[in-house]
Amino acid sequence: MSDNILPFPGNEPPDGLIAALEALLFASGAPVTEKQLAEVLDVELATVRAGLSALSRACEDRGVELAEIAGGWQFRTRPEHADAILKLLDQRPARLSRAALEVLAVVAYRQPVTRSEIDELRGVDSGGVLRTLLGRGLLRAAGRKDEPGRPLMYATTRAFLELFALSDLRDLPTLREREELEED
Amino acid sequence: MSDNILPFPGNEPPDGLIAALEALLFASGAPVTEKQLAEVLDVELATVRAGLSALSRACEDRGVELAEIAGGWQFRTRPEHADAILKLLDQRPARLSRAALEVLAVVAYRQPVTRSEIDELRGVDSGGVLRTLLGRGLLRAAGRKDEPGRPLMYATTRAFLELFALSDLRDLPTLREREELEED
Amino acid sequence: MSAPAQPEWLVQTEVFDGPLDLLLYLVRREGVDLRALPVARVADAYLAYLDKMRDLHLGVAGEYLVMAATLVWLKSLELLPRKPTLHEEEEEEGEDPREALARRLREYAQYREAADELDTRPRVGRDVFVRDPTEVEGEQRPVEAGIDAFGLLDLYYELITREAEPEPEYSVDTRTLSLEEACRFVLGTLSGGRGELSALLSVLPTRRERILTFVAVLEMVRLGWVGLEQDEHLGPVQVEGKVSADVDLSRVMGRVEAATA
Repeated sequence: MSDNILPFPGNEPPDGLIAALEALLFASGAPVTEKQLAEVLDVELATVRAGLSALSRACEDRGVELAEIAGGWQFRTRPEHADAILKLLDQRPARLSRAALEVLAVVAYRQPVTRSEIDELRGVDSGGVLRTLLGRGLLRAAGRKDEPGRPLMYATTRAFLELFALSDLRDLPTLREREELEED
Repeated sequence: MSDNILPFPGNEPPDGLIAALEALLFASGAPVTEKQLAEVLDVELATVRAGLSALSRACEDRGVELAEIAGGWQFRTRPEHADAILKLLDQRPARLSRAALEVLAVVAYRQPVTRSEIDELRGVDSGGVLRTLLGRGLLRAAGRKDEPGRPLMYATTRAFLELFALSDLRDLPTLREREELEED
Repeated sequence: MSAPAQPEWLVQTEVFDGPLDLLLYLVRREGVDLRALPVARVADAYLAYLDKMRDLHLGVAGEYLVMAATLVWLKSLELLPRKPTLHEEEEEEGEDPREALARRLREYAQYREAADELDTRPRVGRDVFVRDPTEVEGEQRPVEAGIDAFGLLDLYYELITREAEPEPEYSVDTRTLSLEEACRFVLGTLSGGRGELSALLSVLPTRRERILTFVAVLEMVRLGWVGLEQDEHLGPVQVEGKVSADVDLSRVMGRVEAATA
């Protein structure tokens, strides 16, 4: 069966499959790939895709939505419920400083990148911020650069994609687009 | 308004409330009481009850159900999906324990190193963890130390490098590099 | 000089994150074009800003002064009459230093915008919430580290810098330390006796947990559960446990809820 043809007449996968997908994604918490779902349910990839698409549609009026994150699928609450949830969990919204966001942006677009390249771009020492982001698992050491001193290079992690609801690094708008915008 | 009378004509609470309840129960994980929900959403207890009842009905064909546990409400996956869930969770990589990571850290930075040296640094017996890591192929025996008793020494393996996305042991960050990042 | 009430612009200085950040702010305030940067005008605004900071005895970090020196030099280039041959020389020697600065600033502005854009994305823990992954045990499953090589180094660093002191008998699940647990940890460690506050806090791995535990100690002082003593100014602070760890901790939580409500 080709992945491009929906395997069900009328394009509707059976309710049982949709329910199973919901249970799996709910239990996992973390994003699950289509391949994993197909293996576990012992169905074709196309079936999983049709099921996910139906599940996603079914979530339209719900408090949670299906999001494509870090190459997999994950349930997340809708943003409009954030205040109530924070109140229930008795938490403050997780904060990132402007410096942290800048370092993340530089690494996301330039990776793998050395600390001195980050410092140079930002015009300021980024050591402390870098360390915090490594500690939070949003960045990781990613080998050494082949130049004198062999400095460490840094890259973003899967946790970075999950935090910012990115399915992929290619999900980030390109810097070039921004340059064009500025010219207007 | 009495708690026993449903506050909505036709017994149907607004969709927004049901979605909010779903988001709250999803994000909490642990059971949430009706009182907590009423407080957080700033609505009457009767409204929460009507909403929960509607949400429960809406879950009839889903993979999860609303269950009353320990005086509160919680989403749970339906029992018929248990096998698939266990299969999925069993495929997902297991996190190494802190003890295992500590032993890996000591061996990575001190190799080749004997078990008593590891025990001394960690202040606890590392025998069991060491065996597991050898079994997993993350560590290997690397000769004997030239001292009384000729104890075995341990070193990291290729699989260790792969686990930490390193191409070479020289890619490990150094204490000096760590200190440089502390500076702000 | 008497300390002035903080004027509005001063509050602004504190949020500048390096000279490029300040420069970009000034460029935008002056409403000039980043593609044809009028260096003299921007340099004047920058130097005036640093002067204000100095007048108020605010420490100006070295990187701001380096930028100031660069700007003064670039300004002098602009004021010198251009030799007709200069253009060709520049092409031989590479980029005009003024253009280099403008380019650097444009590049920085790009990443600033990228950072802003990241900030507007729905973020876990702020806008959206997920369920914690379900953990199961399994011998044959592949493993993942959950940390990177730096995390490994951090663990090693912790081990080699840990002083040869006996392990506290009370072990804490530090990942989920609540105020209540912090209280129980303190009371359990003291077990009715005395201990030094700094020693109590030093066994906790993160700053957040140390702060939380410090708050817990203050809260328990208020409740009369522990006493604090300091023999001399800046000397070590002794904590004395006055109740056992199985005290009813709901009073602690009640207070906190009331305080944050």
